[in-house]
Amino acid sequence: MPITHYIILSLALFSIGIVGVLTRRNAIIIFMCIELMLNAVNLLLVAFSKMHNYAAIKAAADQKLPITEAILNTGSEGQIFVFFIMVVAAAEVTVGLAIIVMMYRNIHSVDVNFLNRLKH
Amino acid sequence: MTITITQILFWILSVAALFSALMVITSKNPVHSVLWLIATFFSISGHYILLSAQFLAVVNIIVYAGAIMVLFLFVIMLMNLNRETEPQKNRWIKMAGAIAGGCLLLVLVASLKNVESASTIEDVKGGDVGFIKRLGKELFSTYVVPFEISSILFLSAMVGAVVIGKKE
Amino acid sequence: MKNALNIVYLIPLLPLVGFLINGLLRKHLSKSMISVVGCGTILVSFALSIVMFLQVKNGDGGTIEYFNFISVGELTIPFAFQIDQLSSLFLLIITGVGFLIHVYSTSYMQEEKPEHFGRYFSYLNLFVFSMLLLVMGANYVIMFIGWEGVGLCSYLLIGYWFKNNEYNKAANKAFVMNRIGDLAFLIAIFWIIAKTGGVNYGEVFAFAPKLSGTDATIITLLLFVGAAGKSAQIPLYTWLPDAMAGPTPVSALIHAATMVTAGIYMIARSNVLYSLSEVSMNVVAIVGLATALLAATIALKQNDIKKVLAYSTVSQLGYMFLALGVGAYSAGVFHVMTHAFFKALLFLAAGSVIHAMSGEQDIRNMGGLSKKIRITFITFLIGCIAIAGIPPFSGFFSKDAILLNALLVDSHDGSFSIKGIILYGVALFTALLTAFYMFRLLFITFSGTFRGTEEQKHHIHESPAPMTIPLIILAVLSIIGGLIGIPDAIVKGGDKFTEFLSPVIAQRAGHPVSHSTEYMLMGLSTVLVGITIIVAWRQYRNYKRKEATGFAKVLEDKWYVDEFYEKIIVKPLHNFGGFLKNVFEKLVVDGLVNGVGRMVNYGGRQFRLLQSGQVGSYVLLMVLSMVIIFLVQFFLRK
Amino acid sequence: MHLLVIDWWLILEKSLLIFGIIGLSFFIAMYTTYAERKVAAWLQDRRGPNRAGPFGIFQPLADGGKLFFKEEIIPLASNKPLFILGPALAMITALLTSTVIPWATPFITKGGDVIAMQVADVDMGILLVFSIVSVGVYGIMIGGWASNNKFSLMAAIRGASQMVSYELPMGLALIAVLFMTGSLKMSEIVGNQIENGWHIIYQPLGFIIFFVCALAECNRTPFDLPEAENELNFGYHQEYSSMKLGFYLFAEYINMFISSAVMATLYFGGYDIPFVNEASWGLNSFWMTVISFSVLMAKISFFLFVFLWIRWTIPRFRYDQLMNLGWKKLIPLALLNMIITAAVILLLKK
Repeated sequence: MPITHYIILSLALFSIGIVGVLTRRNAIIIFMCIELMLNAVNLLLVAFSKMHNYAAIKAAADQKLPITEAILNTGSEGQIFVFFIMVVAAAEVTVGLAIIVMMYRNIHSVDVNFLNRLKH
Repeated sequence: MTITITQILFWILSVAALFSALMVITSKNPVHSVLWLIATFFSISGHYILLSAQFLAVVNIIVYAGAIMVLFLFVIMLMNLNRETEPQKNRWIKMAGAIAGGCLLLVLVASLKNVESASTIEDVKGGDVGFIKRLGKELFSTYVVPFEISSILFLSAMVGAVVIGKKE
Repeated sequence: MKNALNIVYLIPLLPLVGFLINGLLRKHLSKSMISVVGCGTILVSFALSIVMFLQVKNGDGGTIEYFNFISVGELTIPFAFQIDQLSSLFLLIITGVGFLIHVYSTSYMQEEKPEHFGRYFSYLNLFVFSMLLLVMGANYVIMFIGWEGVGLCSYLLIGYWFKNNEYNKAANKAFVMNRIGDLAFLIAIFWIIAKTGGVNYGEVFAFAPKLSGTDATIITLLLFVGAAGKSAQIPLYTWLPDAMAGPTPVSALIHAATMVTAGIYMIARSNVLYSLSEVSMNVVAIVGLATALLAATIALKQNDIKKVLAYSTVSQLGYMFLALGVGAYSAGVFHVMTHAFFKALLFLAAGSVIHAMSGEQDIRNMGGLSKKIRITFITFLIGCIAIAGIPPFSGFFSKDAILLNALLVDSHDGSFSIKGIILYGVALFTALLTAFYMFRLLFITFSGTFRGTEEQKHHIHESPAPMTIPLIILAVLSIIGGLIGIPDAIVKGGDKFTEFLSPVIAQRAGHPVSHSTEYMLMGLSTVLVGITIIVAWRQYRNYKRKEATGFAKVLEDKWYVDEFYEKIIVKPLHNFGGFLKNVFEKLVVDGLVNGVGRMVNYGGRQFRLLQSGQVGSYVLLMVLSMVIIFLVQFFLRK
Repeated sequence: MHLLVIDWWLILEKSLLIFGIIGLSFFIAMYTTYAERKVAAWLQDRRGPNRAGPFGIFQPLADGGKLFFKEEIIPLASNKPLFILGPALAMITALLTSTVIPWATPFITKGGDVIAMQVADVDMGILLVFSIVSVGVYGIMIGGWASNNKFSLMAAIRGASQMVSYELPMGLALIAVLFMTGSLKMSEIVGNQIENGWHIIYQPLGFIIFFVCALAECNRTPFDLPEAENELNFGYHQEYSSMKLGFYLFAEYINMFISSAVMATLYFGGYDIPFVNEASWGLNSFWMTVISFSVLMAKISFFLFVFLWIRWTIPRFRYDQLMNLGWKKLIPLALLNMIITAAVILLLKK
């Protein structure tokens, strides 16, 4: 698969997420759209990681070089990064949802348009 | 021209991902949105497997589908949000949002025009970068400090959530 | 004794310790403790200075680096001390005279409260510390630190009796005038750094031959302005007479013996640079001579005992600058030393007189004191003879060396140039004026009949031993101090002083005059001085108070220089300041500031509408901006 | 010119295996319901079902028939698509779990091809089971919410939070096992046990924790709070009837079956026959496969019996007790177990 396919797919998912944030008023949905955007980015990172891995191994094979651990490890940073994004996303969701629950408790709504003041 | 099963799966998963992502933002009912989002995550996990990132595929399901989205569902169910609870937004604003998002996509895709599309992603022998052994070694050697720090982040997020969620 | 250099840091450190002890614990220490600490530290420093001097005499001077004080880019300024002939000589003067004055002070300031007593001694110690830093520093920056330090101490001590507003004003005046000079000095340092890439004396002087003439002139002129500020030369001299507001020992130490000679030290130290610039030398010589003459004329008609001495100091400093200006650096430094002895002596003796007169300073209210305060009278007389230049008193030799060198300026073949003759003539005239006003002072104060109140008359008494002993020591020094610079003409192989300083100070390549010419010149000046003294004796032996008129009035009012400054500089500046404050500040500065504020306010009011609090609109704006940025990128790439 | 490049034989082989396992799952689930009644009867000193066929062995078929032909009721106020999706999801996730379990020793054909008795021996192995189990929550939640009945909703939320909570100690207990095997592959976990002895020997505490959690994951007594009759009537599937209810009930039994299989695989050596050296028997691979499969089934049956046994012996927890046990007892214990295991392994390695 050409990498551009994955890039376009990720961009499409990302844009859908943005449109969701722009058009919806429900805080939870907006939150979910943000998760969607994060996932789009994750997908892109994994695709790039795979691309670099493939390229490195192929280059080594073409030049008849021994395939070392370092070459096999090429691109693993991308996946590790995705891992950390997931970790942060999970932490973010815990706090974010707690805040939304709090907000619902106070104003009995999750409409972000009601949240246009810094104080109540 | 041969079509490999990978290509078929790619197109199926892509369509599924895009369709369910669209459904996420168009569904009136928040619960439906959550379920469509889970479907999106599953399609993305499928993509991960296609990219031989098995570990991330499974973690994606466990973390996102199994934990994060359950939380969302919990919150929505406890708040009893139905389609009536979300007042309709101004149609023009919706249009503006959709157009802006579309423009962004267009511009981003257009900017790809000059990219050399020679880079491809194929499965190669020994390309096991997404396998748990390799990632695990990398994670616990090179990235052990961020890993430990992220555990602290988790702990603080947990404490924060408990503190925020507690009734005064 | 090679290792004596290793403990050289103790010389300035001890006064600093004394300053800290006296300054911090002044409320807890008794007066005797304070005196012991104050004097003891200086005494030890003095002892160490003697060790240093002996070592330098054996040719074991050197530079000791402690740490990098400033390190910026390629410029490194070490914190280093340089012990050589010049600095060791100054060390001796500072600590020696300083010690005597400390001892004198313990008695003179006895009536102060303990905490003020402690404050006084801590200031004195701090002053000695700064002065030592000034002369010991191995580069211009360390010198500048000491330079600023002595300026600060001078300010603090002039305003020592801070409850008197006049004194505070005098302190402010001294400080501000010093600052003008300091600014020039600072610019000079920057200029040196910019041109030579270093501030260490060694580096700078080694580099000096490569300096262009203009640079050398600018640097030396700037340095001279700095020196003029510190050493009270025209046009920055008016602070020194006002500085007499401080306690008399302070006037003796700071404003006669040590601090004011810092300028001389600086120029003597920079002699390599000055030798490069004919213009600067001339400026120094002319300004010095003009100052000497002007101050001497003013001193003729002053009635305050300390003011007379102050103007005399200014005049003598002018003399020293004249020496520097004609290239006779060692003669200048020699005069610094002898001047330190006899001027300190005169000031302390004056202090003793004031002490005896219960604080009265106006000589018109004195008279006939010679019988009642014998020691003071004799020492004062010795001081006067020394300053007037009667052989073999110290002043004679140093003054004679200056006169001779002035005459010899520009002389190459034994004949004297016009310039040399003019300089010599004016200088000699000034010397006669000096003799005249000093003996006028002496006679008005000590001979004739007492003109003060009955109460004062009843109270007159000789000062206690801690005051008289320093007087006697200084008197002895004033008599014999000149002998180390005794000219070759009198004693074969004389002029040890110049020889001692020769490694540091370049010798002028002049044509030596024949000994007979020298004898003739010495004789001429001695005879003229003698006549002058007799004239003064005839005129003032029985002084009657009368109002000065005509030219005398002009002299008494100091040529109206202060008033002139007031009109020409202070008033316009004040008016300009007023203009800035009332018009510029209000309209332009405030207008700008308020305008900015108003603009921000207005802008905020408008932009606030964007800040709707609607997350959606923020995101929309963000997305649109992103689109624009991408588009711009996209099209600009092509 | 091929349109698709596919190894058709592999597809065939795997399809057969998948259908076999699904059939097996259904069969076992059916007869577990029967066993449940029989065991209950036995424990309560009565006969249990004995009318349909000899010893009542056709009873499950009769029950199934009843459920099929019952009237299908979908409540008006319910969310129809989700109401249908709920039981389907429950069923699907229950069945999916069996993919990575190795059922028997590989079967070697005469041609020398090795046919693994496992649908997929993936790198993720046990982690895949976990991911599917974690998705299993949705069946309950969607069903409960879609019913639009507050009891159902309460039960669904209870069930979901119970499952999410008990996944944690389960995973932690599992990590100790993974420390010992160094791999997530199920085949390697079994292989390690064949070589070094069953994990139950080294991990008794881990097993107990795992077992308790498995009970909770399957919503079995004493953790059957989602179905607590006296508080929540009939739990999250209160509004369900007919075959949809059947799906939920079936899914539960399939879950029991699969968790028994997982426990047997993780801690009791999988298809390994204890105390003997099978290789010395010299049997051909077909018979080895059959025997090892039977051994695994025997182990699974034992666990199923224990499940039933516990159900009729131990009373139900209160909800707060359930949460206390999960968060305050099992998680610390599992952590302790993990740390000790890690320390011992480190020591032995040195």
